[in-house]
Formats: sequence, structure tokens, C-alpha cells
Amino acid sequence: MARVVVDVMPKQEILDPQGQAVANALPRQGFEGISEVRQGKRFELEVDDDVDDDTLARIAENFLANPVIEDWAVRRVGS
Amino acid sequence: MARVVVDVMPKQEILDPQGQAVANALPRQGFEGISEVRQGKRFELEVDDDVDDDTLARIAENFLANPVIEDWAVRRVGS
Amino acid sequence: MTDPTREAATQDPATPNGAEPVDSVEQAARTPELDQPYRELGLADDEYERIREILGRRPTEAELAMYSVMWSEHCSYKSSKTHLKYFGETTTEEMRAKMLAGIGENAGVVDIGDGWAVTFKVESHNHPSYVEPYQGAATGVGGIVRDIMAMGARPVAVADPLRFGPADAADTRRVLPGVVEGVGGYGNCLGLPNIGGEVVFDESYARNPLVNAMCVGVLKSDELQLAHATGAGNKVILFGARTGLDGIGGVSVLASETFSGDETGSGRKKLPSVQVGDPFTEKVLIECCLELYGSDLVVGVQDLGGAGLSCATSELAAAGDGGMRIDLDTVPLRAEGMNPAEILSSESQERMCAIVRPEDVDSFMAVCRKWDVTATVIGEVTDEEHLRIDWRGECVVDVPPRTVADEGPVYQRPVRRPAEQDLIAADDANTLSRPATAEELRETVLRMAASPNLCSREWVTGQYDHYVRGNTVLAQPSDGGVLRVDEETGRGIAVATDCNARYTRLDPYEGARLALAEAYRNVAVTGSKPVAVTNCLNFGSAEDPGVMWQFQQSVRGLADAAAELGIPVTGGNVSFYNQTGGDPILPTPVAGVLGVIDDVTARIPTGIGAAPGESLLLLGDTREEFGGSEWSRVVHGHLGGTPPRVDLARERLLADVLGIGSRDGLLSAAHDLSEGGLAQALVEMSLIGETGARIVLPEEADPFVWLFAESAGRVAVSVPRGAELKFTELCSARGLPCSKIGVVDDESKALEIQGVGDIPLSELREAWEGTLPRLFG
Amino acid sequence: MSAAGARIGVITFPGSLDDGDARRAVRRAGASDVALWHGDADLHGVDAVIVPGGFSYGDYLRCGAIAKFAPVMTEVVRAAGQGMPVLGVCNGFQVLCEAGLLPGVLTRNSGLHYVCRDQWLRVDNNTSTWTTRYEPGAELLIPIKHGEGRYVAEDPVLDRLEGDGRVLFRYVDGNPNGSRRDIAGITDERGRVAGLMPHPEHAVDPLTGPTDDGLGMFLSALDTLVAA
Ligand SMILES: Nc1ncnc2c1ncn2[C@@H]1O[C@H](COP(=O)(O)OP(=O)(O)O)[C@@H](O)[C@H]1O
Ligand SMILES: [Mg+2]
Repeated sequence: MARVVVDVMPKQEILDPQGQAVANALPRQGFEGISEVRQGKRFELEVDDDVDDDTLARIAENFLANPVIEDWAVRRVGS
Repeated sequence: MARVVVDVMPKQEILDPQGQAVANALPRQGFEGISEVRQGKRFELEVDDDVDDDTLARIAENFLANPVIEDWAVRRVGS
Repeated sequence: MTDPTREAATQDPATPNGAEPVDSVEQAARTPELDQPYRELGLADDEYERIREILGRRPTEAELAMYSVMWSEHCSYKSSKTHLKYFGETTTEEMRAKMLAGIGENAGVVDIGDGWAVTFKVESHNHPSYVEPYQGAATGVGGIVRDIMAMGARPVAVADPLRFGPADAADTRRVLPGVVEGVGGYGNCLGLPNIGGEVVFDESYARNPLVNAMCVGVLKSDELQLAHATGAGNKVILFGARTGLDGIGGVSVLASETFSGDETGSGRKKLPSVQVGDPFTEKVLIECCLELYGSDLVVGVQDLGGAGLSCATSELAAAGDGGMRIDLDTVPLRAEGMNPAEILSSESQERMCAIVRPEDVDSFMAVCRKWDVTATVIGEVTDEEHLRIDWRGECVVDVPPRTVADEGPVYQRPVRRPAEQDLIAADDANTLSRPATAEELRETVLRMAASPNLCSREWVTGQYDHYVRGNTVLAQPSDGGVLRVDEETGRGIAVATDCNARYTRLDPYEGARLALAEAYRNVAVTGSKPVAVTNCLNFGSAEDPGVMWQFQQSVRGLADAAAELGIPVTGGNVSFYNQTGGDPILPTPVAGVLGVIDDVTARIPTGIGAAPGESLLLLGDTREEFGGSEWSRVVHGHLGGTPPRVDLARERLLADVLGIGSRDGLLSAAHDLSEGGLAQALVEMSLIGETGARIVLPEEADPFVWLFAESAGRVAVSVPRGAELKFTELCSARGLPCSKIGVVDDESKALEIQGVGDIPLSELREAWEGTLPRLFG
Repeated sequence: MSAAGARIGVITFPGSLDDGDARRAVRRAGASDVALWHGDADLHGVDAVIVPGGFSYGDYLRCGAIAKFAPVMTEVVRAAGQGMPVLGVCNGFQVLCEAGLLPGVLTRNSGLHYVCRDQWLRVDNNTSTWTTRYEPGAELLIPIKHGEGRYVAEDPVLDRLEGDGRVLFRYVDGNPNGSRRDIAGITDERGRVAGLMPHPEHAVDPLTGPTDDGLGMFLSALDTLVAA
């Protein structure tokens, strides 16, 4: 068994209203110095050892992310 | 400027319907061998260098995560 | 900085804690002197003693968990029971005639004609929504919907009476948006139109928000399901979500006490008692249940709510004709290492429990598979009169089910009318300084319209789907929500919930009567006939004699008023301990009224301007009544005096006239007068109808009293040209005061009030609609 | 074919909510409605398909992302390729985008709230199968109710959609969700597959909706089917 993390983030050029809302709220709460916030998703998968990188990439590309608006990255973080 | 990543995940004992929905859908698409999926959030922040770890922790705890049901982790990933 | 993965590993409460001994019945008999943490579980010394007496031994850990949750205030109604009896005592046979199920069932059921029945109920989820607003509110909706499903009905609508601290308080900005998102997030995803509710702000709710949720369900009157386990040999099936460690906060004491020292114990102590809702699972569960009922595969059914399996198994067995045997090892779990007490007390959401004939089990399972719903046979009905639960081959629970479910403690809590009630009553609101000039009156109209309790609720209700299912005939911002039930005949229902807790604070008896009168009137102004009542009684600590007096008075007020109105109270909910320190919330007995309308096309809308040349009429009497009024709060921050007088015969008369007016097409709009009085009603009728009006004061009237008094039993109506004579004759024939107060003016883009001035609708709209968006974004 | 002879299928996924309403609208337009089941890879000979609103599979991952893998969707994609009229409403629009039948994607409303309100739309194109009954430029009042309706696509895609007249409806009198170029609904190259966020099936009867402005969509498709 391995643990795999898939990060899915909105593409840089895509408007991210959620991240923006956080960024706008921070100074109001007295937190200065945060110039940008982007919000995406993080998936943690428990994966059998025989699931290969290619399969993981297909899961990320075709399912966990929508490539029209999102970038993704897969990494194994050990078991 | 530094880039900071904050990962926010549902606590282990808390129901994660989103992760569960993904886990249930994978075999239907022919992806076997994924035994568990948890879905959380990933934030990427652009942060001035003088923002210290303590401040980041407070931002994560009070803003980005809901500590009643979520765990969080902050890490700097370079600029 | 923490690594969630590592942290999760060390915090993981699900780590199996090895081969700890099972606290079985046998073990309990062997170790009678074992110290048990019953106090931490909320049981009093004498309650614990009674359990020992019932069992003739000490309870096992699992039994202790069961009794402690089932004998809690929430499940056993131990402080309220003696008062609630009064509802039954005041319900006559005549009132009962249309009631198919009443107090004591999961929800009341009323026959509405044409073979249809309706079930409706309100429940509170106050404290969880303060701790975690989104999930607290979401699971509040989920819970009440399952109650309705347990009656065999299809849930068809929800409503959400809400109360928060001051609108501009920082904590309200945390709680309110989360609650609204939670109510919407869950209800929208279930496909249940939200057709009503309340949003009230008051200091007393600052750390005690009230999140009450109502659900309405529809069924054929011969399809009623009952929560009973009958027929020895029938199977007990648990279906829906898996059972996890949610909401067992209190019971984790057991783990920590018993296994103190080991990591699991201390880890579990920190378990959050919040539950996370999964509306998708519940939506599928609804469809699955309805298919199971439709195929006649269910003998009895119970939802799992507070107290989880403890409640479902003991109540099903207690209502049955024998006992029940459960094998806990078969319960599908979501977390590892759960012990019997935890499995029995888990409040994991989206679960139901059914009693099924053995020959139907396969068909039952097939329906569940179709809907992808996990279902497991966990036991069977026996003729042993005992509820017996086994775990890992040992008996961990062996109890007479009625002692758990029905025979909990009953308290006669001290009741005392606080002396300060007299002081409050003496603090007369009618002596407060009033606006005198036209300019001051005009400014007051605008200020009131913009005040948090009177302003538009659109910011809230715009987050709720009120269209789904395609049967919503009236919803926000109408006084009552109206739904079509039968597409062929047009038969429909109406619901409204109300409570002005400032009135109840001044006089809990009269205040409760006013609450019911208002909900009744709000149903009546839609053109529907009120037929039944439910309630949600939100109060402070049951151990405060002053609070218990408020409670007792409110129950009596509601029951007496229901009897006078001739409509039965079919159910309700009690929530005590809504207080912080010594400060209870305003006594808040929310009344919910169900109405029936023969043909929904006759419903009366709220906004004016639908028909050409309408006249505006005011029905009822206006008196100098400002005690508890919204004006006294907004302008003077005052709460004192006595609430408006209630005349329930007048309310009945009003409802009759409105019913006839709707049936005969004499009314083009109607709006009841409540908080803010006539001025506010006119503002809303104009803005909702996007049409101006010219208002003329009666000659003898004091403009301030006329515009802002909150006398009950009043409704403003608009009557199309041609119907005016007929309608006023109808009123005078029945002795209902009716006076013409003005005309609707299609051309005018203003509310023109004689002696006050013209207020352009755009200015009114800005005042009325601007407030909540400004506060909540 | 007679109107009543036209059979319009409405898919039910786990979590579909407006399937019953879509079927009611089909009947109101005079056609016959057919219930289609997500797990059934068979369109049962229908002449057109509606993918209704709701929260298929809870919309937990991304709206419509799980539904696109349902067995029935394979058939819908195949039939659409052969020119069958397909309409996706709200969640159905999201499903059609995820399934690649329509370009772009629907994202979280820019206001971050779910919005339920009556919305004015302008008809931009009346040559698609689903819009022939409308005058170009006509304004309709139709309910919207969604949390993720902000239409997003890359600029070249948007340019092409506009250039080819494939924008069916635009929001007027306020863009409720931040959709790019105020887009409320689009169609495919052939004008047969359409998707929109507003709910025409909730505007077929002024008793239960703001207007009956939505009925035109069902009547339009029916005209095509009857003429064929
Ligand atoms: N939390 C809520 N959820 C749904 N509808 C609400 C809510 N709060 C208020 N409403 C609706 O807004 C309208 C105005 O509410 P309110 O002023 O309390 O009505 P009334 O004074 O007639 O009881 C009503 O249609 C009511 O049902
Ligand atoms: Mg009202």
C-alpha cells in the first residue's frame, strides 16, 4: 500500500473567486503581507502497490482534475 | 516573497462524503486498487518574507481550516 | 507546523486498542462493585440506582451508554413530559378527527382529503449549529427529513426558523452565513424546496443561536408507516450510511475511563461531537425508502437520529409486541476499533432501521442495491420481551426495552414566576417618545424597513431552492409557503412558522397564543384553511424555576389557543439549556401551522398590483399596542409592558373570510400585519408587487399608532375593482371590521401616505434590501 | 410523427432532482416522456434526451464529473454524434461539458453563494433545435438555482462560440454568477446539443414558476422531431 497525493489547482489564468475571497478577508482580520491566495483541492489516496504512475496520471487527468481549468500533480508520499 | 502551501484535510474520524464519492466512482471507471480517498483543500499563498511561522499557523487555524473537523499543515515551498 | 498525515496517525482514534475485555452482562454480574462513570455521562445518582434496580445488577458499559443517552433531556423529555401532557388533555375528539398520528410518533400526520395525508414536524439543532454552523444546520435538516421519512411519507418541503445574536455582532457573521449555507447545502441537494422560515436577531441568542428545521411530507393516508418491531422472526435491517465515531462525544468518556492510560482512550476523549452530513446519501436513501414502502417490504421503520442505534432498537422493540436480538458485529462500521457502547451511541447520519419479514429480505436487499444503499441484517424480532445485544459472542446488553425508551425518569422541576415579570410589565412601552411630524414618521418608516428584523430576507432565502419538484405555489417572501399536492385536483397545503419571543418574554402565556395566532393567520392569508399545529419549544435551563415557569405558561398558552382555534397540536420538540451562564434566551416557542387549500390556483399572493384598480382594505382593529413592538426595540432599545391582546375568535373569523375571499376570487393580495405593523406591511406589499399605492388615514386615527402598532388579528388586503362591494359586504355580514385605507396605483412608483409623505419605491427598496447584504456580504 | 408520438427521455442519476420537472415540461409541451436510468446503457428508442438538474452523485468532486461515466452517458454521447437532440439543464449542462459534448466548464459562482432567483435572459440564437420558437433578442424570465454556474472557457473557444452563433442565451439585467461574456447557455456545432444553467422546466406554468417562458425550448425541439 502506498499513499498518493494528488494536488489540483486552478490554472493561473483562471479566476479563483474562493482564493480571492480569502485574500481579501485576511487584511481585514489584521493579517498583512499575503499578496495572493489560490485555492485548490488535495486528494489523498491509499493505493495498492501495483497501481503504476501512468494509471495515477490518468486518474488525475481524466477524473480528479478538469484540465480546462485545473493543473494537477501526483506524488507518492510513502506508505 | 515566499510561496506557502497550506494543506487542509478532513480529520480521520470525520465522515468525508466527497472522498467517498470519488472512491466509489473509481472502480466504475475501471480503476482498481484504490482503497481509500480523502478529499481536502490546498491553498497556495504568496507571502512577504517577514510573515513568520506563527502568523501562518494562525491564518491556517482560524481561516483556512475549520479545526473542529479539519487538520491542517503549513509548509514553505520556496519562492 | 504540523504534518496532517503524521498528526492524523498519532491522533487516530480508530487504532484498534488490542484485546480489551468485553464488559459483558456476565462480567457485570461478576463485578457488581465496579465504579462506573455515570455522572460524566449525565446520569444522576438516583437515575443510576434505578438502572441497577431495573437490571438487578450493575449495567454493562454498553447498557450504561444506552440508558444515559436515552434518559437524557433530549431523548426522554424528562423535564417537559409533565407539562406536555397538557396538549393531549386539551385536544378534543373533534380536533382529533383528522389526525392519523399524533404526539408520540416520529411526526404528526393529518388527513387532508382526497386520500392524501400530510406529516410535518420541526426540530432544533441549536447547539451543534453554534459549534459548527454549516454541519450543525445541515445535519439538522437531515435529521428532520428522516423523521418524516419514517412516517412513510415523501418529504416535499423544508422551512427553517432561525434566530441569531445581534445582526452586527462579529460572532453572528461567523454563525449566520454558515447556518444558511448548511440549510441550503443540505436541503438543496435533497431536492426539497425551502418554502418558509424566520430570521430573527436578538441579543439573547448571541451565544445560543436557534436553528430549527421543519420538514413536510406527503403520503397516501393508507400508507402510514409505524415505528414498531412486530412479528417474532422478522429481521432487523440497518440501511444507509456506515456507522462511525460521529457525535458520540459524551460516550467517549467510557472509553477514556475504562481504558485510561492507553492512547486510544485519551484520543477519543477529544472526539468532536459534530457530525458531518452527506446529503447525497440521504437523497438516495429517500428514494430507496419510498421504493421499499411502495413495494410493501417494510413492517416497521425508524430513523436513526439522536442516540443512534440505542434509540432505534429500543424504541422499535418497545413499540412492538416482543423483544429484539441484535448482533453488533454485523453493523457496518466506518472506523476501526469501535466498542459496543460507541457503536450503539454513534450519531452517524443518513441511517434508517427497518423491520422486514424474512421472506422479503431478498427483495429488500435488491431495492437497496439498485440505489447503492448499504443494507445489513443486524438482528431479529423475538418473543422474549428483552432487547438483547451481542458482540464478539458475548451478551453486552440485556434490558427490557421499555425501561430504556419509555420509562425514563420524569421530573417535576420547580416552577416559579420571577418577581421581575411585574417590573417588566410596568415598564410601559406606550409612554416612549414618538415621532410627531410627517418628516419624523417618514424617517421612521424607512428606518424600520431597514432594521435587521424587518428588512428583506432575500440574502438568506436566495440561497435556497424553492422551485425544485415544481409544486411550489407560494414561497418566500409570502406569509406562508403553499405547495401543490395533487396535480389533478389542485389540492394543496400551506405552512408557516412564527414566534415573537419578545411577546413571550413579556407574558409567556399570551406570547405563545400570539405565536400560534400569527402562524395561523400567515397560513390563512394564503387562502388556506389552518388544520393542525406543531411546535419547537426553545428555552433556557430546565433547572431554572423562572425558565420552567416560562415553559409551563407557553405550553398552556399554545394548547389553550389550539383548542380555541379548534386545531390539534400533532407533535413538537423541546430544546432546553439554551443559555449562557445565568442568561437564558428569550422564551421561544415556535409555532408551526399546517393548512389545506382545495385548489392552489386560488392562492392569494402578497404583492399588490396584479389586478387593475385595486383598493386596499384593512381588516381588524388597531389599538395603541406597543409592548414588545419592533418599533420599541429599533428606536428605543426597549422591551417592556404587555404584549398585544389576542382574540382567537377574531382570528378564526379572519381565516374564514380570507378562505371565502380566495375561493370566490375577491382578493388579489393579502398580507398579515405583525412586526412593524401596518407601515411595514404596506412597504412589503408595494415592494413585492413592485407597485405603488396611495394611503389615506382614517379621520380619527393617530398616524403613529395607526402605522406602527402591532395589534394582532389584522390583515391588509387588496381587492380588484368590481369585487370591493361584495367583499366589504362579506365582512360586515360576519362582523369583521374592514376599512378602506387607500388604492393601488399602477402609475405611481411610490408609497404615498397621507400625513407622512411620498416615499419612492426605489428609496424604500434600498432601505429594505440593503441591510443583510451590507452585513453579510 | 405526431407531437404525442415524439418520445423525449429524461435521465435519472442518483442525486438528480429536476428529472420529474423536466418530464412534466415534456408532457406539457405535448410530447411523451420516458424515464431513463443512469445504470441502463439503453436509450429505449427515444427521439431526444434531457439531462436534468440536480446534484448527481452529490456533485462532490466537481459538478457532473462522476455522472459522465454512467453507462447511459456512453449512449447519449453516441446518439448525440448521430444528431439526436440533447438538452442539459443546470447539472445536466455541467454533465454535458464534462462529457465533452459541449466546450468549457461550469465553476463556482463568483459570489460564492448558491443563487436561486428569477433571471432575465436574452435569446441570442434561435436556429438551434431547442430555440426555434423564440425571436432573436427576446427576453425571457426563467429561474436559476445553482452554486456552480459560472461558465468558463478559454478566449479562443469563447470567440469561436460567439463567431459561430453558438451562444443561445445570455444573462441580462445582472450576471448572477460571473459567467464569462454573460453566457447562460450554448449549443454544439450542429445546434442539436444544448446546455444552459437556467431552468426552462421551471418556467412552464405561471402557477409554479415566474412565467411560462421556458416552454418554448421544449416546443422548439418538438417542432424539429415532428417535422423529421
Ligand atoms: N430562514 C428562512 N428560510 C426561509 N424563508 C424565510 C426565512 N426567514 C424568513 N423567510 C421568509 O421570508 C418571509 C418574511 O419573513 P417574516 O418577516 O418572518 O414573515 P412573517 O412576519 O409573515 O412571519 C416569509 O416568506 C418567510 O417565510
Ligand atoms: Mg406574516
